[in-house]
Amino acid sequence: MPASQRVLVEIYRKMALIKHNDDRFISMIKAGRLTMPYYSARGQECIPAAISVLLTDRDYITTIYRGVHDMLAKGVPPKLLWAELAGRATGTCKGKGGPMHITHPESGCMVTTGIVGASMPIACGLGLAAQVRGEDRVVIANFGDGASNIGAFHESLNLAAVWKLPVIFVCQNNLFAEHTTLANGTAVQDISVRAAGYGIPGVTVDGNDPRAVYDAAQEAIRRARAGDGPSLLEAKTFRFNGHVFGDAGEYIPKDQYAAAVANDPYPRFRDALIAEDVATSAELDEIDALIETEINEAVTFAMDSPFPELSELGIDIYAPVGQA
Amino acid sequence: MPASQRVLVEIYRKMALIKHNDDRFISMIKAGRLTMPYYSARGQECIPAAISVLLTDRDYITTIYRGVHDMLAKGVPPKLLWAELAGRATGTCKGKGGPMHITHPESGCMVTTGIVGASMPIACGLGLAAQVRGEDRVVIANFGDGASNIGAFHESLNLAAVWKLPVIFVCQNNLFAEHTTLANGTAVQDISVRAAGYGIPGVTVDGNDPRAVYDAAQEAIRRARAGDGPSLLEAKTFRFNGHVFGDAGEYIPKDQYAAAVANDPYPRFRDALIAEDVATSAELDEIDALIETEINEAVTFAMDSPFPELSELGIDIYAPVGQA
Amino acid sequence: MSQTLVKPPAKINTVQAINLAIADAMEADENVIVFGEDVADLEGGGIVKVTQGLSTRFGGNRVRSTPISEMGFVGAAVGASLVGLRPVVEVMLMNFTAVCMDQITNHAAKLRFMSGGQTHVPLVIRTMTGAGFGTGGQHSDFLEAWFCHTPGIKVVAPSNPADAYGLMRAAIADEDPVIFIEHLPTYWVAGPAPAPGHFVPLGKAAIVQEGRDVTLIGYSRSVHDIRAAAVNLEKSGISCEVIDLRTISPLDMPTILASVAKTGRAVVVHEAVRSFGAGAEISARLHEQLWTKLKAPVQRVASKDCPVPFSKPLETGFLYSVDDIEIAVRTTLANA
Amino acid sequence: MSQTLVKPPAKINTVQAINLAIADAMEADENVIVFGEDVADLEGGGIVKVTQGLSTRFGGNRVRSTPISEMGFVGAAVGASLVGLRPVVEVMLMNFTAVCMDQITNHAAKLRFMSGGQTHVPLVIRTMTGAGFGTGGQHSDFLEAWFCHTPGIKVVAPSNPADAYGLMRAAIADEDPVIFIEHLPTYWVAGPAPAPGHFVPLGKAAIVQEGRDVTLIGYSRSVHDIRAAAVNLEKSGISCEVIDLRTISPLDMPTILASVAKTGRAVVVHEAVRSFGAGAEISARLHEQLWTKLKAPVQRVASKDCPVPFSKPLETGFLYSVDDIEIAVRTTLANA
Ligand SMILES: Cc1ncc(C[n+]2csc(CCOP(=O)(O)OP(=O)(O)O)c2C)c(N)n1
Ligand SMILES: Cc1ncc(C[n+]2csc(CCOP(=O)(O)OP(=O)(O)O)c2C)c(N)n1
Ligand SMILES: [Mg+2]
Ligand SMILES: [Mg+2]
Repeated sequence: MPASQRVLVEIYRKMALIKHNDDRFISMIKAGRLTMPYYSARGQECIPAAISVLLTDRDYITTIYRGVHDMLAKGVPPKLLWAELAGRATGTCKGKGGPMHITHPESGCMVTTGIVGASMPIACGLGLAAQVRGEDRVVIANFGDGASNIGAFHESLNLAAVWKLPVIFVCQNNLFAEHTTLANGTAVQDISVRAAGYGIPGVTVDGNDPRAVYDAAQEAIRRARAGDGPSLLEAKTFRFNGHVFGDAGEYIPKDQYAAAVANDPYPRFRDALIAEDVATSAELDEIDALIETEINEAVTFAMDSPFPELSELGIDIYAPVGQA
Repeated sequence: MPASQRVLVEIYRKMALIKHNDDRFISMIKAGRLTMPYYSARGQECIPAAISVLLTDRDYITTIYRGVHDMLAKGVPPKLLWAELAGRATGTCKGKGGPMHITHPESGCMVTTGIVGASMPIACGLGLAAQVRGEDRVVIANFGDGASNIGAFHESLNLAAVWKLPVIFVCQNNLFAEHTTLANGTAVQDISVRAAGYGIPGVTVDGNDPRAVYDAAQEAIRRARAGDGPSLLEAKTFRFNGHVFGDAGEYIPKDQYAAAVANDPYPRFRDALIAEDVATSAELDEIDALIETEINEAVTFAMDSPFPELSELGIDIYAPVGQA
Repeated sequence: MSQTLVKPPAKINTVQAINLAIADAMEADENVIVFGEDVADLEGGGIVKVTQGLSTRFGGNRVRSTPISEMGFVGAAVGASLVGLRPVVEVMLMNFTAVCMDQITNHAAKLRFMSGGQTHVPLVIRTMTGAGFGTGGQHSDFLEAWFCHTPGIKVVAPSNPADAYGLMRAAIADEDPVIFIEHLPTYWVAGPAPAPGHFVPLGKAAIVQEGRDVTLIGYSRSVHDIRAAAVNLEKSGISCEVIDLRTISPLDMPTILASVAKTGRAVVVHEAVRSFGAGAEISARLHEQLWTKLKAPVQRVASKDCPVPFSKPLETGFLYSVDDIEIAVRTTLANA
Repeated sequence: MSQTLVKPPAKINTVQAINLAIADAMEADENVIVFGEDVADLEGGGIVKVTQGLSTRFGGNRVRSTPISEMGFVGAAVGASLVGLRPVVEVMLMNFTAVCMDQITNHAAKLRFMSGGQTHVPLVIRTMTGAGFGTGGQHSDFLEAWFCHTPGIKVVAPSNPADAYGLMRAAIADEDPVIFIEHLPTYWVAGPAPAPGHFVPLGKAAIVQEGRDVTLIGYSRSVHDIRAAAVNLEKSGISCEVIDLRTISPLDMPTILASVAKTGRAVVVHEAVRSFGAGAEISARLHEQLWTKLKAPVQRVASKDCPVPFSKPLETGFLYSVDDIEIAVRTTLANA
């Protein structure tokens, strides 16, 4: 079933939230008001936006250091994210996790890892739990193209296939792993061809095209919910802000960068919605305005929040005595 | 180029050596004269026999705990192997390695590992060394079907493909990983299909047919020597003596076992050589007799050899002082 | 098989004790699931048969054999535990923890802290080890020190069947990840059966034998050896207090300190290689905390600082001996 | 870039020193090769630019960026070293050793022994770590204790540019595997440049400063802090001897013992978490070997026993402070 107009607008809203939020993070870092290693996902917003509209609160995601877009799309409240990235006691993880380790179970964000590939086995376990308990939940396991070369990828896809786990492996292929091009690190051009090695469906889509991502995700999620097991969904995209904040991107060929920017998913989708009469410019502006307000509130909330107490160093290592 | 008659007889000789040697190990273990965990490769002798005739002394192999067949085929002297498995100071590794850790650089056996999958990355490094130095050497990386599910397999094949390393990954698919069937641990029936995930050739052959193994290995070795990179060669086979000595094999379906034994590569090849007039029964008996003598000598050598001195515990941990 | 275990006999071995503990925990809590290589009955119920009968009794949904993918299935156990299952996974041999170290140390151990307490990892990783069976350099190492040095994970190593039962029950009930170290060579040594439902709290050492002159501290295999040494030393009139740590991390310092404060002397014994082993931490803490009470420096008895050799005489020489323990005790006593 | 390093200036930083050491070693021995993620110039010469210029100068055959496959490429380094190459590989951050632990501990460290000395592994694994940059729980751990507890591998951690140069040269020349720990937060601290071809032997500690009252022992970052503490304590008339271990395993016991025999007091300081850390081994050995000479128990100063937290105040609180060192010194002096 193709995405309805309502769904398309919701995808837009999520993309806009991700984009505007990213802009604001960067301006705050540049202003010296936030200090942290920041892995911007600007350019990749379409992928989680288009997938997450197919999910419920019961469904899980796992993601990576470059995961703020995944979290916002899945529903982590911006103010909790801001507070976490500002290292405040009011953050998702009381400031103890930081940008690479956001967890927010209420919205289904179960784990964010800084170790390439490591959230894929964990995603299998989330899917396993749903399967063991007979619950209707799927897991979206987000990872990068570079991660498809690490052992955990392979073990996870095989395990998920053998056990028919309800996991959708989403490779956000932004063509770079840190400074290494796809070709220099990965023996195949399309990660999706690896699916055949596990006897599962593998498909590559334009990760900047919400409809393409939506359609492919819909089929993969359908399979997973039907008990038919995992799929590998590769979404080709680009990251506009390099690997980590401060990355000057000398290693990115200029024409490749220019072409990617010309294909920026946010204006592209916005323009398409207007051109196709799905929404008017004014309607989208209104969405953007609400988002600006939400982000403003998040920034204020975070900056006004206290830092965690030093006693936190002794807490959350083990369960409190008596509870275990 | 198909195998010449001379080569076919040499393959027979290696197969016979492996088979008779295995028989003797087992009778010595049963007699209580050898104590060690023994992973018999009986049933898989055709694979290294048919591959090793395509190799020179300069070429390397890596293998696994189930690797005595690979070592004998590559030329490790039986008496050194026997002494090692008997824990004697005269063994390949002075008795310090044991059955799972045979090394014998003179014959190109560079590493034997007890950790599933771990010798594959090491094989890449051996190939890398040849490549860096511009030497004409190939590496045969032996492993099992179960090992194709571990991360090291994936990382190795991708790395070898990206760097075009002269490595032939030989999956000796004996349909079991310890007690787990192929189907219960591996998402695909033919491991060779995984080659596509690395953009390299992958082929499955009857591992009990020396000509099939020889032909496929010849092509893979040619590619490697030509600088065209790695291949994945899967040889379907069976292990007749279970996972480790003492394994009663209750988990192996009786009919599957019977069918495998009916397809025993040793008598099958022997009969074929005679039927096709490649060799007479008497000629093959003569080969067998020489092998018996060699094994007898090996057993005597091993059993007459001293155990290592306790001082060996302090040796070979680091280079002797002054040498480093 | 597990049927025969429902009513435990007066004596059982550690294989049976752990089997029984897992079975009882699975019976009591449907969140307990089991997986690992070959653990289901179709695959023989574990290569040492510790999990025999479980898949038949509790079904293939809860008890599964896995591919050879320790990173994959230990990670899956982490994931399942994040949402409330209580996986008991088998990493067949302790050396294989090296292929899934990242899931154990960077994830299982840290997720409670990094999530600010929102999630936690009630996971038991069973693993066996121990030299003596000629399995050589990659199948016999005691690596508990790696995990003891990793805050967030608990490290348990029983020395007898009843404790194995009680510690396994406690480990499964624990809200945090536990490495549960089983000693292969003593798996089949019989001992008194535990009472049904017996729990041994994590983090509590046992005074196995009271004594006056010196405190002998061990865990896993070494408890057998320090007990043997204590019996021998008794004949020379040396009275040993014997402590079985049971949990190596976190250490039960109150019990250790009380004992050594009393005896003034301590010998720590473990099968792991000596240097940078768990014994060093115990020694360091004793000196730090009992400086004025110690009559002699704490002695450590451990395996030689080399890989585990294959050849029988070398393997035996690699391991400490009961003699070594006795010598260490006499050395501490020779001190002022 | 490396061109400008050929004639070293009077002061250089550790990034430059290691770059220079590798370049000089590559120049001297064509068996030296370099690989790791992003280490070639096309990829920026390493994320911290430690390997910048090497691929341009020595070619893509000898200097290669790898896929994200630590198991794969560390294993490949083991394999290449078995036949005489001398790989210098980068495992970007020390926590990532957890994904290739098997190649390091079960293979690199053991192959000399398990092969009965037929093969060996002249391999350097460079890795960086250290808290202070807000990278959180999975990017800042000091894990040297894991490797120190693994016979067959050497563990090196320089504290200054000249030592970094000399230790790197020695590590590359060494016939056995070396874990070379670089401290990210002090990478850019300048220090005196090494003389060309300067080698610092592995296994030899340096007496950085002589003193009478107490021996302060550290490595990597902690050397900066014990020096700072020594300066402060000097003002109270406390004279500290400062030892920079440089190699953590094997320990240079003669140097350590001679110093502590003289001062009678010792404080060991490291950034790794306290429990079951390398400091425990040093403490245990000092008590064992200098029982009659010690005037006070050896003190340990280390990071808190928890994962590295993200939030700045917590990260600072996780780390020990120079104050903590001074308090430990005063504590040892307060003792009889
Ligand atoms: C095991 C491991 N190795 C290396 C790194 C360092 N590292 C962090 S991100 C990254 C690149 C990952 O690329 P990709 O998977 O394509 O994801 P992207 O960053 O492009 O989203 C690397 C190598 C790491 N975090 N973990
Ligand atoms: C990392 C690791 N996990 C588990 C084991 C235990 N183990 C030893 S052999 C084996 C089965 C391997 O099967 P396969 O790769 O098919 O080789 P085969 O034994 O059939 O020749 C297993 C699981 C191991 N040695 N290493
Ligand atoms: Mg990428
Ligand atoms: Mg097999």
